[in-house]
Amino acid sequence: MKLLEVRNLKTYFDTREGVVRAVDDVSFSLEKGEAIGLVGESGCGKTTTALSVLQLLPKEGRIAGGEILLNGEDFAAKSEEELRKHRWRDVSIVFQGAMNALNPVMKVSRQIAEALLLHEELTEEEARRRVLALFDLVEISSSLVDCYPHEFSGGMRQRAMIAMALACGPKLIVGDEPTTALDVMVQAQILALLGKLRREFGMAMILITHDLSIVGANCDQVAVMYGGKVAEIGPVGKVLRNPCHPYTQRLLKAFPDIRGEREMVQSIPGFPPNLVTPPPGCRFSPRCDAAREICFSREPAMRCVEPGHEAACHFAEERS
Amino acid sequence: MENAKKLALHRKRKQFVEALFRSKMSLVGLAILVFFVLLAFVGPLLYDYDHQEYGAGEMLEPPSKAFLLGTDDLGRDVLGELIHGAKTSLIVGVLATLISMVIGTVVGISSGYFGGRIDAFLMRVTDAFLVLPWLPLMLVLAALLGSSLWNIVVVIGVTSWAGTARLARAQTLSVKERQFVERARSIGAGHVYIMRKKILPNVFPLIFSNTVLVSAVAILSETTLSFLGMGDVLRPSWGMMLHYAFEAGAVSVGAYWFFVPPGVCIILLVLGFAFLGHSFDEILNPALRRR
Amino acid sequence: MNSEYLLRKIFHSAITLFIVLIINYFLFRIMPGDPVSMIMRNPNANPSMLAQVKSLYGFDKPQLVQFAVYLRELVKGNFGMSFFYRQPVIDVIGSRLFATLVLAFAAEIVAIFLGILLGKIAAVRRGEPVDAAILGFSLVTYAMPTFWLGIVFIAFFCVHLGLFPTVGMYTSGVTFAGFADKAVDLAKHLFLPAVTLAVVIVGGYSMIMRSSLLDVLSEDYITTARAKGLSRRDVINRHAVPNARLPIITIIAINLGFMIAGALQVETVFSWPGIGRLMYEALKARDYPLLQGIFLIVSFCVILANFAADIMYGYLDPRIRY
Amino acid sequence: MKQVREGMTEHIVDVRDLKVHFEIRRSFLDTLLGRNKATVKAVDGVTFSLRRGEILSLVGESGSGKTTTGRAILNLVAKSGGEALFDGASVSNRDREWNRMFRKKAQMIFQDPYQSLNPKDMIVDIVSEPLRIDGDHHDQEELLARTVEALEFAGLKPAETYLYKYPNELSGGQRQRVAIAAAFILSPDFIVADEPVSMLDASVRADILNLMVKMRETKNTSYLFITHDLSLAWLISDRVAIMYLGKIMEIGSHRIVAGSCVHPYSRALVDALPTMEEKPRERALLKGETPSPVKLPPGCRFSPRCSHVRPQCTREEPELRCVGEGHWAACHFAEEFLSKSGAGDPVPLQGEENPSCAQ
Repeated sequence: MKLLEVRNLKTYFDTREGVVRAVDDVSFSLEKGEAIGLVGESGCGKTTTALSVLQLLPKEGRIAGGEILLNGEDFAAKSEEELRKHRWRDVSIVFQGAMNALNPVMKVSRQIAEALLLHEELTEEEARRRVLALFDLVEISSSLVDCYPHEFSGGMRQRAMIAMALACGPKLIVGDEPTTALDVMVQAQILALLGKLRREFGMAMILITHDLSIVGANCDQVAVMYGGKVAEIGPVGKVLRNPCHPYTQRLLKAFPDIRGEREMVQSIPGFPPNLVTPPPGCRFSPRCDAAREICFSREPAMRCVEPGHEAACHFAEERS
Repeated sequence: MENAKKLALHRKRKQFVEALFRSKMSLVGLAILVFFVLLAFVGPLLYDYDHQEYGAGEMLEPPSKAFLLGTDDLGRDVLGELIHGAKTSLIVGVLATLISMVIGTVVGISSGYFGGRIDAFLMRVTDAFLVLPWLPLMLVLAALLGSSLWNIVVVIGVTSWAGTARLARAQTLSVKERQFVERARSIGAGHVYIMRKKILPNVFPLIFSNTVLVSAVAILSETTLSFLGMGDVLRPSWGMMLHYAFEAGAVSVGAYWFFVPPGVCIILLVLGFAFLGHSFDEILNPALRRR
Repeated sequence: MNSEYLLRKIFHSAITLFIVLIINYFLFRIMPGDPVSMIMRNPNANPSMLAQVKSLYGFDKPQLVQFAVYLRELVKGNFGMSFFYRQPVIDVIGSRLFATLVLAFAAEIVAIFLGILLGKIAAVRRGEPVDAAILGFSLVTYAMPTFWLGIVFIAFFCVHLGLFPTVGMYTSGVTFAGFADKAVDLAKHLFLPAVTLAVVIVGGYSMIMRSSLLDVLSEDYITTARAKGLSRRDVINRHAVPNARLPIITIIAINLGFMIAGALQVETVFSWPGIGRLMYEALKARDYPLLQGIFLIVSFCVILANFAADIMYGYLDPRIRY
Repeated sequence: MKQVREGMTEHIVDVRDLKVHFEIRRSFLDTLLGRNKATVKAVDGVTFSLRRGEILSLVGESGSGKTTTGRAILNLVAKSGGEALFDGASVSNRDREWNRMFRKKAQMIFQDPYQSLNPKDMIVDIVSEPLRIDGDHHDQEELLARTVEALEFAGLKPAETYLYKYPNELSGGQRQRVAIAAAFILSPDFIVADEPVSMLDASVRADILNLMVKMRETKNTSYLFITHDLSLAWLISDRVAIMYLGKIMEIGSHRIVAGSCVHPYSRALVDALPTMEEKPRERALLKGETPSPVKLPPGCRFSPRCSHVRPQCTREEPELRCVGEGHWAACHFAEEFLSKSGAGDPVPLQGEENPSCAQ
């Protein structure tokens, strides 16, 4: 049994302008201990997908269809009360800006202990010891144990966030741009730490990022998202080396490759689609320089180009 | 160029008005204000009433066909008094607010923009105006200057700017840090230019929506001053009516028609301003109030 | 919070107090009416007597010297003599202070408790009818003149229903058998004035609590708390409220000036023998030393309250360092 | 490509031992007791120069002083020491005429297109503002014509559809184009571009970078390109300077960030770059974070975190010195690392003439 299976997930937002189809028919799955990267431009539905898995959508958002199976149980069908028991024990999250993700008026250790006390039968003393052990694990000095979030540096806060995410030994951890606001060096440290802990504890991970190069070294699978849909999905090596969807191909060209030739990067002309009234056919068709007639009228289905590697393009095979 | 620009400005204004008309709250606020403006400026022309005419009816006569809202302690028509009193509240509400807004904005923006010693000094003065007992201060100033309507306007204006100044300062501090201010500096703009063209337009929407709330305070202040006997005796006002009602013992004889209508009018007028202020805030400062 | 923060706030409060003193001193210097003739209250006083009084009170000295003398006397606790009561100002104020404190405290506590509760309910149930009702109530009470509410309450509860006594703090002419009787009588008299005062300020608190809580509820750390599996109640009580109540503290302190204004009106309407009524009387009698004294005491109280709020803020918000 | 006309200095910008120190807010107690104030040495002795038409990247982590350096060159912060020369004259020159010229010839492009354009101004006002503010009288028609020209240069075509819009009606990429148009309108000789693409999606970054390059080609504009992104610095610049705690650690051709660097700090930065390679190389990441620039360590400021630290490093502060053609490093043992990095072979760099040590 797979650890996580997301099937035909649809998440819509009800806004004044109309229904925003932020996530529209997204499917992917994750084995135990595996890491998947969700990449794409801003507004393509990466974060909404993750928040749907955790059932943490804002008030305007709702899951309009599909299943989210974690350990075979459908999360999308559970009540808030039932969900609470699974939260953090089964799946936890590390947000982008840890400054805002930690409560400013509560000591960091207290915030971690809170999660522990909620899900496990522990005394205060035991919880404190566990927090210290977690601090040690993420390489935060135990002298900071009684500090507030603002007394931590950016990198430390993100480490504390990771310690908190690990507290109850979840099977799945979601990283929503966990290193975006950090310096290169700290970013590398945090990613290395996450990788190490993941291997140690056998956790699966959903890593959300807009930076393709982060995915390469940190994930097993990658799902490239565009306009609320998965454009291409597969093992990292295959997708990055042999991209079959025009969007993936263009996106790769937008990043400089410091190990290769010095070649100017290229933009993708046009704009991401409006998700209230998405274009007919393939959502990328208005920006695609290889679009043909069928692309503007028929929505492409996922096509398998090699084992485990699929792309939502009518001409995926031609491009591989 | 100028024409196209005017057109664009017009488009922006139209958007604002449309947004204003979309919100129920602002519609209610507008309706209330329009009603009172008509009442204050057109009402007296249509409704025959003489403020000096005592004994038109019996003393404290309950509502009847002749006197829809009864009579006061001097036998005057309460409805007539009510209509004639509307003007005072409106004038004070608008003018005192204007004074308060100008002082508060100037103090707040200079304080926030220049910082340092200027800021420290201006803020301590602002603090002093915040802690000085505000109603008594107004009472004393009114006693000092004499309680004509214009004096009351000035008194309310100069005592109520401290909150606006604080708000303007806070907003200036945040606007000042934005890169477009540095951009203006980098192309050689001076302090006055930056304050006028960059800071003020960005501080103003917040001040403006707050000011509509300040006008509520101004109206209540005028009413209270009049009630406490510091009003302009020559001008009928709702506060003055309540003053006479209280002094004449209308309360102890249960002459509701004398003291309930002015109070209800005050509440409605203040609500009108508050609703409008709230809607302005929602439209002008969407980023500040996320929902 | 640290000593740095504390020192800074003490320094700020001291400067504010000094500015208040200056305003207070010169405001009453320019008031109409010659203080000398006010003191003499004797139309037949001859010029030499006038000169004598002038030099006795120091009116012939330059303003700055007079101001220095004024400050020196203040430090000694000498607030001057009341023209009207012919007693030291400080004694007159002292005899009335208790009544106002009882009234203000009772009202403030009810208003804070109720305001926070209503604001919380409205924020949690945003968009529902309860929210609309609370918002409506808050707005209407906010728009109400305090004295008017007092009048309506008197007319309805005292005159119409006869439930409460209308005037004063105690029933006059009654000798109380014991402390308990006296307290019951006080409570009866206190009820309406305190409720009036509380009602007019509760709206402001509840609206601020509501918007502050709504702001906090959209923060990331609230999502974190939800993700951790905390129940909705715990998310709100443990994570949202501690952050949302911070602005309330400042507002309460600033609001004290408005409390005074409210107390003045309530005391006038209910004939409550407190500072507010005293101030009103002093104003009518043009008793400037008394007015000046009241101003100073009240300002001092507000500065003190603001200082206390700053300290509390520093204690509740660990981010505060300066 | 590089033309030095008569009477022009070879370098458009010359920065010599530039220092910018900030006093940090003194505590109230310290003020009372008259204690010494603490200073942040944001920029602490930076020397480099920029040739006409050259793009120099200033790379560093937050707190390295790269942005402050850029702002000091534009005289937007007061310098505490050293000198920044523009066209041979000090930028803190008080001469009015010179200042007007300077504000025209040297421009800045900011990081955040959501914050660098006043939301209350229309695009036409934003773009033409530099012209209106310089005091010369331009008639309306000329203003408009030049605004249109600038917008079209920046790829906002047809310009008429953008003129009377407000910034919030444009996308992030479009806003940054507007910022470039506003800089372009004065045909500046020098632009400080402070992280001009870091807030933009990868899919539009290239447009902005291409525009900058295009402006250099048409106007021979020089750039100081401030960035934290090594791969962007490598991509766009002729030379790269790597800063750490207010000092330049290494400066040389763009190749130094692609691997030919010699300074241990540069090496660590390059190693920390995420790559698309599936199996990451074994790499030694630096421990901890950049310390605060209030208390600098003695000797080399990188020594506490350096994995190659030796006794000399904690005693003596290394000066920036020439280690190869146009390649300078501030490390006592630079030559040693040079031989290890295999970057010793001086390949002539494309498009760069005369890469001499005289930097």
